[in-house]
Amino acid sequence: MAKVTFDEDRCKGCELCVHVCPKGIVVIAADRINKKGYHPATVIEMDKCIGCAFCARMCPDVVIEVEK
Amino acid sequence: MAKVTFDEDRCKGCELCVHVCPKGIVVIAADRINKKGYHPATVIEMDKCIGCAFCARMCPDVVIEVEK
Amino acid sequence: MTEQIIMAGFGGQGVMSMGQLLAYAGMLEGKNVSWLPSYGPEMRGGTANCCVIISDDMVGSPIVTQATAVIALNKPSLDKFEDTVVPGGLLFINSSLVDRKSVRDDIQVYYIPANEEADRLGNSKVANSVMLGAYLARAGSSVTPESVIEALKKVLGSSKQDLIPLNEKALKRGAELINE
Amino acid sequence: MTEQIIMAGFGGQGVMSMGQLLAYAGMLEGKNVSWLPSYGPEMRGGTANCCVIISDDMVGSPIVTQATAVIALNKPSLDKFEDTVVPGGLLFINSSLVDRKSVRDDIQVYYIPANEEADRLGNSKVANSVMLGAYLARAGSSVTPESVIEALKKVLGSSKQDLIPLNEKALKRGAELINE
Amino acid sequence: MAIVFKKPESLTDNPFHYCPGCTHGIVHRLIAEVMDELNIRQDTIGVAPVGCAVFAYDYFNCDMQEAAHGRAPAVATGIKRVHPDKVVFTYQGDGDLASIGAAEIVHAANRGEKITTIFINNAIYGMTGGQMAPTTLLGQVTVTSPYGRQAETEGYPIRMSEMLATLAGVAYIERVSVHDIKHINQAKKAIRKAFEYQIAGKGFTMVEVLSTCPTNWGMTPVESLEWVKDRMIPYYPLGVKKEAE
Amino acid sequence: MAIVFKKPESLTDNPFHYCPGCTHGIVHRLIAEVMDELNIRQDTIGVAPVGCAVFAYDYFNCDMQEAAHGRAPAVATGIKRVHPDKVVFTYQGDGDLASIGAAEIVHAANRGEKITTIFINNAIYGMTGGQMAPTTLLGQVTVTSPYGRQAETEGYPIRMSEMLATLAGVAYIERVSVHDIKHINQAKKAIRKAFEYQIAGKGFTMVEVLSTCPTNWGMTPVESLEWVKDRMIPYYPLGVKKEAE
Amino acid sequence: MSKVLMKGNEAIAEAAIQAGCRYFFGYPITPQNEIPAYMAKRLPMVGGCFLQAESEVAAINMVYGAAGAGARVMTSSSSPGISLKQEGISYIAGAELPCLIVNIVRGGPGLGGIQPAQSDYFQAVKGGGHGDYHLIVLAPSTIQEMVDLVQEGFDIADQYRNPVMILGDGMLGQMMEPVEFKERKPRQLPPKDWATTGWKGDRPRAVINSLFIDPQVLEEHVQRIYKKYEAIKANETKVECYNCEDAEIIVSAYGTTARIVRSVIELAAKEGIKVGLIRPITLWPFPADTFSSWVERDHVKAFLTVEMSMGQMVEDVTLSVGGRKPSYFYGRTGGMVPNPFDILDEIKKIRGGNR
Amino acid sequence: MSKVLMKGNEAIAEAAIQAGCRYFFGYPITPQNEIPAYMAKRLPMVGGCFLQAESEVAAINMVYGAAGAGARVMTSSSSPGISLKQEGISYIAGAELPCLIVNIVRGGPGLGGIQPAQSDYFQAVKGGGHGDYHLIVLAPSTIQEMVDLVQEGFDIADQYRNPVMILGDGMLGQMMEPVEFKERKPRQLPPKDWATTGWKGDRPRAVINSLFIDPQVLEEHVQRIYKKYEAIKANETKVECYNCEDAEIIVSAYGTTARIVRSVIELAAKEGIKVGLIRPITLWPFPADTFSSWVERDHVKAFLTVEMSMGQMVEDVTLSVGGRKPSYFYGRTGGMVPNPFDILDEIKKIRGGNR
Ligand SMILES: Cc1ncc(C[n+]2csc(CCOP(=O)(O)OP(=O)(O)O)c2C)c(N)n1
Ligand SMILES: Cc1ncc(C[n+]2csc(CCOP(=O)(O)OP(=O)(O)O)c2C)c(N)n1
Ligand code: SF4
Ligand code: SF4
Ligand code: SF4
Ligand code: SF4
Ligand code: SF4
Ligand code: SF4
Ligand SMILES: [Mg+2]
Ligand SMILES: [Mg+2]
Repeated sequence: MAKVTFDEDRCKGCELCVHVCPKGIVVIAADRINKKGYHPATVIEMDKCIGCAFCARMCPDVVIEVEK
Repeated sequence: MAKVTFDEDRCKGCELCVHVCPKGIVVIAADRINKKGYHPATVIEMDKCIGCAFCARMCPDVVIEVEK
Repeated sequence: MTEQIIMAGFGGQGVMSMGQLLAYAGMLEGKNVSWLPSYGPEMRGGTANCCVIISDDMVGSPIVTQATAVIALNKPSLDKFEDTVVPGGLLFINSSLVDRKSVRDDIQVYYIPANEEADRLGNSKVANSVMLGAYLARAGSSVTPESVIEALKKVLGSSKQDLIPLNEKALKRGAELINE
Repeated sequence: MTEQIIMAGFGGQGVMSMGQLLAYAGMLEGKNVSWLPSYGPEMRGGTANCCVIISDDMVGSPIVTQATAVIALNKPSLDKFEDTVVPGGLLFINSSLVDRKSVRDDIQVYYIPANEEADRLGNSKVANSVMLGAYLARAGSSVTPESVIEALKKVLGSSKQDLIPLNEKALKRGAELINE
Repeated sequence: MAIVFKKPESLTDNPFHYCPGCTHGIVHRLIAEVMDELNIRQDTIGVAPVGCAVFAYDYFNCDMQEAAHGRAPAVATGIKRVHPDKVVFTYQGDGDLASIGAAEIVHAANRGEKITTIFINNAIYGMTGGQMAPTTLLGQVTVTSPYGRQAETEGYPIRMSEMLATLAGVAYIERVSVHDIKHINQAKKAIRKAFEYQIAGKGFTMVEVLSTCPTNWGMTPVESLEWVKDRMIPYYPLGVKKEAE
Repeated sequence: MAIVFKKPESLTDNPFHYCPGCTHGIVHRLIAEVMDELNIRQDTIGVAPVGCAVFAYDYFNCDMQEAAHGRAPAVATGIKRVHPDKVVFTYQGDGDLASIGAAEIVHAANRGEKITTIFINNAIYGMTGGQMAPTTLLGQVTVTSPYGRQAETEGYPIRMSEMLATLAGVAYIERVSVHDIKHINQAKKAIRKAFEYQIAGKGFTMVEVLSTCPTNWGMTPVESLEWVKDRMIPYYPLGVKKEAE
Repeated sequence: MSKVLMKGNEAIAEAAIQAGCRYFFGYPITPQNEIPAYMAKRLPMVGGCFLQAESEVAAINMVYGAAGAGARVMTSSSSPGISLKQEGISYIAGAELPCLIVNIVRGGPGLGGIQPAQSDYFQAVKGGGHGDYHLIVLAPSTIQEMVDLVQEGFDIADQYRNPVMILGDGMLGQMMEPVEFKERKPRQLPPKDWATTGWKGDRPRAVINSLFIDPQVLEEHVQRIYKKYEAIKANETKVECYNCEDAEIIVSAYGTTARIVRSVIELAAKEGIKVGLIRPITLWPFPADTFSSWVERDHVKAFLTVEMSMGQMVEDVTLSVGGRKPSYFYGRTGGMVPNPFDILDEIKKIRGGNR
Repeated sequence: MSKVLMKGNEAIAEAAIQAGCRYFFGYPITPQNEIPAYMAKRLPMVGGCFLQAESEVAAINMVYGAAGAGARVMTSSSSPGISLKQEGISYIAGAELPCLIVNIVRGGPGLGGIQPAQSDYFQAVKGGGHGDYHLIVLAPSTIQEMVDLVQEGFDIADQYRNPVMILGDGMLGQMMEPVEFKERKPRQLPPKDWATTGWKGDRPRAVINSLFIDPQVLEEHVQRIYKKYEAIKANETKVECYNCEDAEIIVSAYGTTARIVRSVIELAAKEGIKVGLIRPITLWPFPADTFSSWVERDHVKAFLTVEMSMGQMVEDVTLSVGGRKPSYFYGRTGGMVPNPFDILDEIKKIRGGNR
C-alpha cells in the first residue's frame, strides 16, 4: 500500500508526473484550477500506486510526497 | 665565400648570434658602443663564414644581413 | 479627444495583440497612438497587460494611470485596474471568467461573456476580439471596426489571412452584446 | 632650506638607489624628504632618473623642475638636465663617461671621474657613491655622510652589510675629489 | 506507512518560479537532497547565477550569494578563499558559464579551486527569452539564430565538460541528464560525488546537467524530455569526463 | 654574391623596443617572412595585444589595430567579419591570451573564426615587470609568486593549445619553440601553415610559440634559450595539437 | 513612406539598417532583446552580419575591430552590460572610432531590475570609462525620434570619428508608436581613409590605436580630440523648448520623462499654472546655452529637473542655471516611473515656497 | 613606531595589512604593480591570501565573494582595469558590501599612457557603473595620508557597508616619502552578521544580492542606501583648507596636484599674491559646504580648480560655488603634470581679468 500527496497549489500542470508514472494513475484534474491558474495533477485509483516515487522524482516543482 | 653585415645601431649585444654561429666567428665588439649604448656584435675572420645565416635567423633584432 | 485604455488578462488571452490591433487601427485613422506593454521579469507566465492611448494630440506619457476604459479579461485584472477608471469611464468585464460585479457606481460597466461567445463562434482564441468589438461599439470611439480589420490584415502574415472573417464576426458579436 | 636634486644616468648605474639613500638619510636627520622616480614605459632599459627633495618644510610638488643640484652620470643626462639647475646651483658631472664641459657659467660645476675612481676602489658599481660623496661634501648639504651610511645599513639586507665599508670609502673619495 | 519521498530540508518553502515542466527544478531538488544526505547545509554557501536560476538564493536553504552574469566561479573563489572549510557551489546556466563566464570557469577549473559547479546546459538562454547559447545545437532555431545555428558563422555547440577536463586542476567532471528517472538518479550520484570530492579537497568539480527549456524550445515539457534524449545526448555524450584518483 | 638573408619587407624599419635577446623579435620576423613569401602583406590586417608586443603596430608593415588587453580575438573577429577576404592575425602574450583573454580566445576558436593567432608563451608577464602568468611553471618565482608557483593555490600551468584543440572550430594548432635554429625553422613552417589554412577558409588557426623573457626570468639571453629547452618544452610538448584535413 | 507601428527596440534596429549599418555585435539582455533579434533576422537579408558575441566585453571589442576596419557598426545593451563595455568604450573614444552604442537603461545598481530607469546618465555623459573623453549622447523621447536620432547618430559618429550613444530606457524600448522611415539627406562625410582595409601603399599605413606612451604626445592627442568636441558643441547640440514663453516654472527632463512632463504641463495649464519644458535631446553636448537664455527671463521663477534616477542630469541643469535661479529636483528610481500628478505637486510646492 | 621611507604603492599595501586586510585579489597593471607584489610577499606571512585573478573582472567579483563572506578585502588597479570593474563595483554597491578599491590613475582614454593623471575623477565620483550609487572616494596627497586613509577607508567601508575607493595617481604610487604606521584607534564597527559564513540557524539566512525585481522594492532599497549616504556626508566629509584666510584666489586641487599648488602658494606669496588652497580629501562626499563658507568672503575674488585632466572636479567646485564667484579651470592631461609656474601664470591672468 502506498500513498502520494500533492501540494496542489505548487503544481504547474506540466504533466511530467503523468508521463512517468508506471501505473498510469496520475492525471491532470481538468475540473479544477489552482491558485496559480493551473489544472493540477492528481492520482486516480490510489490503490494501484506502488509507491515507486517516480512521479515525485520527476516533478520539477516538488509537489509530491510519497508514503509507503 | 660568404659575407655577413651588421646594422650595428640596431644591435643590443645579446650574444645570441655569438652562441649560434657554427664557426665561432661572431664576437661582441668590446671596443665600441653603439647609439643605443650596447657593445655590438661583429664578425672576426669573415673568410671563415659559410653563409649559413644561423646568426641572422637567431638574431631577435634583425641586425644581420647575409650574402653568399 | 484622448482614449486611454488598459487591457489586461492572463498571458495567452491575447491582450497584447488586442492592444496592438487597436493602436494600429487608431494610427490608420490618423490618430496619435501608443501601445505600452507591462513587461515583467525575464520569465514567462503570469498576467499581462498593456496601455493603449489614442489621441488627437501628441501622446505624452504612454502609461495610463487614469483610464478612460479598462478591459479586464480575468479577475486579477479587474481587481488590479478597476480603480483606475476615471469617473464616467468604461469598464468591460469578461464575465465568462470573472464571477464578481464591479463595485464602482460612477462608471459604465459592461459584462461580456467573451469566452462563451468565442466558443460559440468556434474558436475560444477570439474572446479578445469579442471584448474589443464591445469596446469599439460603445459610444464615441474614434476607431472603427473596419480599421481594426484593416490593421489585422496588415498584422497577420499572409498565411493567416483566413483568420480575418472569424475575427470580423467576433468584433461584430462583441458590438451586438453591448447594444443588446 | 630646501635641496632639490635630480640624479640621472643609464639604467644600472644605480641612480635610483643613490637617490633613495639620500632621501633616507635626509629622513634620518629629521627632514621632510621625497623621492620620485621617472618611471618609463612598461619595458626595461634606457635612461633612469629620480628627483630627491630634502627640506625643512613640507614637501610640495615632488617633481624637481628647478634643481638646486643635478648629478649627471652620463652624457644624455647632462644634455637633458643641465638647464634645470637654478642660477647659483650645483652640477656634478661624471667625467668618466661625459666628454664635454658644461655650457653654464652661472652655476658651480664639478667634474668627477667617478667610474675610474670606483674602479680604483675595486668595484665599478660604487661610482654612484663617489658622486654622492661629492654632492654631500659641497658646502651646505643638510645630510651627512654618516647618515647615508646609517641609511645604507637599514636599506641593505643583512647579507650585504659587507658592502658598507666599500661605500663608505667611495663616499669619502667623492668628498676628497671635491675638495682637492 | 513511512515517507519515502518528500521535499528536502535544504530547500526553502518558496515555490519555484520556473516555467511548467522546466527541469531546473529537478536539479535544485537533487542538490538539496545531496546537501541533506551529506549533512552539510549549515556549512554550505551557494552562488546563484544570472539566468533563469537567478532566484536560486530564494530556494536553497543555506547562505547564498547572487553573482554577476558569468562570474559565479570568481565569486565562489572569493568565498572559498575566505572560508576554506566551507562547501561552496555555483549553479550556472550555459549562457552564464559557457559564454560570458568562459574565462572565469576555465580559470577556476585550472586553479583547481575547491568548489563544485552545477552547470545547466539547456542549449538556450532561458531568462532573456530564447537566444542562442554556445551550446545551442546546429540547426536549432532561436531568437538570435532565426535561420538555425550555422557552424560556418556561429561555430559548433561547445562541449564545456570535455574542454575543461583537459585542465590539471580538475578533480571530477561528469555530464548527466534529467530526462528520465534512471538519469535523474545518476545525476544525483554525480552531484553527490562532486560535493564529496570538494570536501576531500581534491580540486575543482563540475556536473553538467542536460536540462530542458520547454518555453523557449516551443515544446511541451514531455516533448522536451524527448528532445534531450534524441537530440542533445547524441551530441553531448553522458558520462565521466575526468576523475582524479 | 647573392643575398641569402635580409630583413623581410613586411617589417618596417623601426627598431624593436624589446630587451636584448628577447625572442619576441624572432617571432615578429618569422611572421613577416611568411607574409612576404605568401605575398599577402597588402591583404593582411594585424592585431597587436597589450603586452610587450603592444608596439607591434609599429613593426608590421601592414594595416594594424591595437586591441585592449586580451581582446585581440574579438577585435580580429570584428575586422574579419567586415573583410572576409583579408588575412587577419592576432599576436598575443600568455597574460593576454591565456589569462584576461581566455573567453575571447575560446570563443574565437570555437566559432572557427578564420583568423590566425600567434601566441607567445613566455611563462610570465613581461611588460608589467614579471608577474605570474597562467603558463608560469610550478615553482617558478615571479613578482606575484615570490615563493614559487604552487599548484595548490595557484593551479597548474595551463596548456592552452591542448585545451583549445578540443574545440570543433579549430583548423590547426601547433606548439613550436624558437630556442634554436632547427626549431625556428619549424616555427616558421607552422606559422606559414596557419596562414595558409586561414586563407583556405578552414577555420581558426593558432601557433603557440615558446619564447624567452631574459629580463624577468633574470637570465642572460643564452641561458634563457636553455631554460626553454630544459624546463618549458618538457611541460609544454611541441607539435601539432590539431589539424583539420 | 507611410507610417508603421513599431516597438522602440525594433525601430532602432530598422533605422540602423536603413542608415547603412551592416554589422551588429551584441549580447542579450532585457529590456533590449528585440534589437539583436531583429538584427539577427534582417541583417543577413541585406548582406550584413549579425554576431552574438560571447559577452558584452567581446561585443564592444568586435565593434572596435569592425569600426576600425571602416564599417558602420553598432551594439546595444542595457545597464550592467554597458558597464562591462566601459573599457572598450574608452578605447573606441581614444582611437577615435565611429560607432553607435545603444543603452536601453534599466534600474540599478547591480543586477537591479528590468524596469525603465535613467540612472545611467552620469555614466553616459560624464564618462563611465577612464580618461578624458566624451560620448555624444542622444536621448530620444518618441519612437519616431529614436529612428531619426539613430540615423543622425551614425552620421555624427562618422563625421567626427567619435562613438555616439543612444540613451533610451525600457519604456521607450518596449512601447509601440507609429513611425515613418523618411528619405534622409545623408551628410557629406569624410572618407574613411584611416581604416584598416589592407594597405596597398596608396595611403599612409592604417594604425588604429589609443596608446601614446609619451605623455606630451598623449596630451596633444587628447587636446586635439577636445577641439573636436568644441565643434560638436557648436554644431550638434539639440534641445527642444516647449511652452517656455511665459512659463513660471521650467521643468527639464529627457526621454520618457519628458513625455510625462508634457502631460504635467497640460494638467498644470488646467489649474492655471504655466509650466515650460526644456528637453535636452543631446545630453552631451548639454544645451547649457538654452538654459542660460531662459534663466534671465523675469517670468521664470525656478527650474525643476525630473528624472528616473536619484538626481543626475540635475547637476548639469544646475550648472547651466549657474545660481541665477533656484534649481530643484524630483525623481523616482529603480524602475518606478514618475506620476504626472506627483510632479504637479512638486511644482505646486515650489510655487508655494515649500521647497 | 618610527618613520620608514616607502613607495606609495607599498605603503598602501602595508597599511591595508595593518588594518586587518587579509585578502587581495587583483590583476597586474602599471603603475600600481608594487601593491600586488607586496601583497603576494606579505599576505601569506600573516595568514592571508593573495590571489592574482585571471582579469580585473574576475578580481572584482572575487572581492564581491570575499566581502560577502565577511572578509576585509581589497583590490587595486589602474584606469583601464578600473573600467573593467565597473559592473562589479555597481554590484558591490548594490549589495552593500564593504571593500577597498584602489585606482592609481594613469593617462587615458583607451590604453593611453602610464604617467600620472586625474582623469578618472568622473568615473570614481559620479559613478562609472550603472545605476544610482556612490563610492566613498578618498584622495590622499602624501604617502602618510595614503596610509591613514587606507586604514580609515576600511573602517568607513565596514561602518556603512559601502565600497570605498582610494583615488591616487602614478606619482603618488611611485614616489617615496617617510611614513609612520601609527597605533590606530579602530572604530566601533557593527558586526557582520549579514555575511555568508554558513547558516547555523542563529541568524537570518545570509543572502548577498542586488536584484530586486519589483521596482517598488528596488526603489526602497536605493532610497535606503541614499539615506545612508546622507549620514556619510554628515560624518565623513574631509577637506583641508590652507592659507585661505585673506586669500584673493582660492585654488582647489586634490592629490598630487594639491602638492603642486602648495608650491604655487609659496611662489605666489613671494610676489605678494595671496592664494589659498581648498583640498578635498573626500572627493565623494564632496566638501561643498567648505566652498560655501569661503565663497561669501569679500577677500575671495575667484576660484581656480587645477587638475591633471581636461576638467572634471571643476564641475563640483563650480556647483559648490554656485555662481557666487567666478570659477576657473586649469589642467594638464595625458600624464603631463602641471608646472607651478604655469599655475601661477593662470592666477595672474585671473587677477588681471584676462580670463
Ligand atoms: C552582464 C549581463 N549581461 C547580460 C545579462 C542578461 N541575461 C540575463 S540571464 C542571461 C542568460 C541566461 O541564459 P543561461 O545562462 O543559459 O541560463 P538559463 O536562463 O538558460 O537557465 C542573460 C544574457 C545580464 N543580466 N547581465
Ligand atoms: C585591462 C588591462 N589590464 C592590465 C593591463 C596591464 N598589462 C599590460 S601588459 C600585461 C601583461 C603582459 O603579459 P603577456 O600578455 O604575457 O605579454 P608579454 O609582455 O609577456 O609579452 C598587463 C597585465 C592593461 N594594460 N590593461
Ligand atoms: S508513486 Fe509511482 S505508482 Fe504511485 S503515483 Fe507516483 S509514479 Fe505512480
Ligand atoms: S510534475 Fe509536478 S508540477 Fe508537473 S504536473 Fe506533476 S505534480 Fe504538477
Ligand atoms: S643576435 Fe642580433 S642583437 Fe643580439 S648580439 Fe647578435 S646581432 Fe646583436
Ligand atoms: S652566416 Fe653562419 S657562419 Fe657566417 S657568421 Fe653567421 S652564423 Fe657564422
Ligand atoms: S525560460 Fe526555459 S529555462 Fe527558464 S524557467 Fe522557463 S523553461 Fe526553464
Ligand atoms: S620584458 Fe621580457 S618579454 Fe618583454 S621585451 Fe623584455 S625580455 Fe622580452
Ligand atoms: Mg541556458
Ligand atoms: Mg608573457
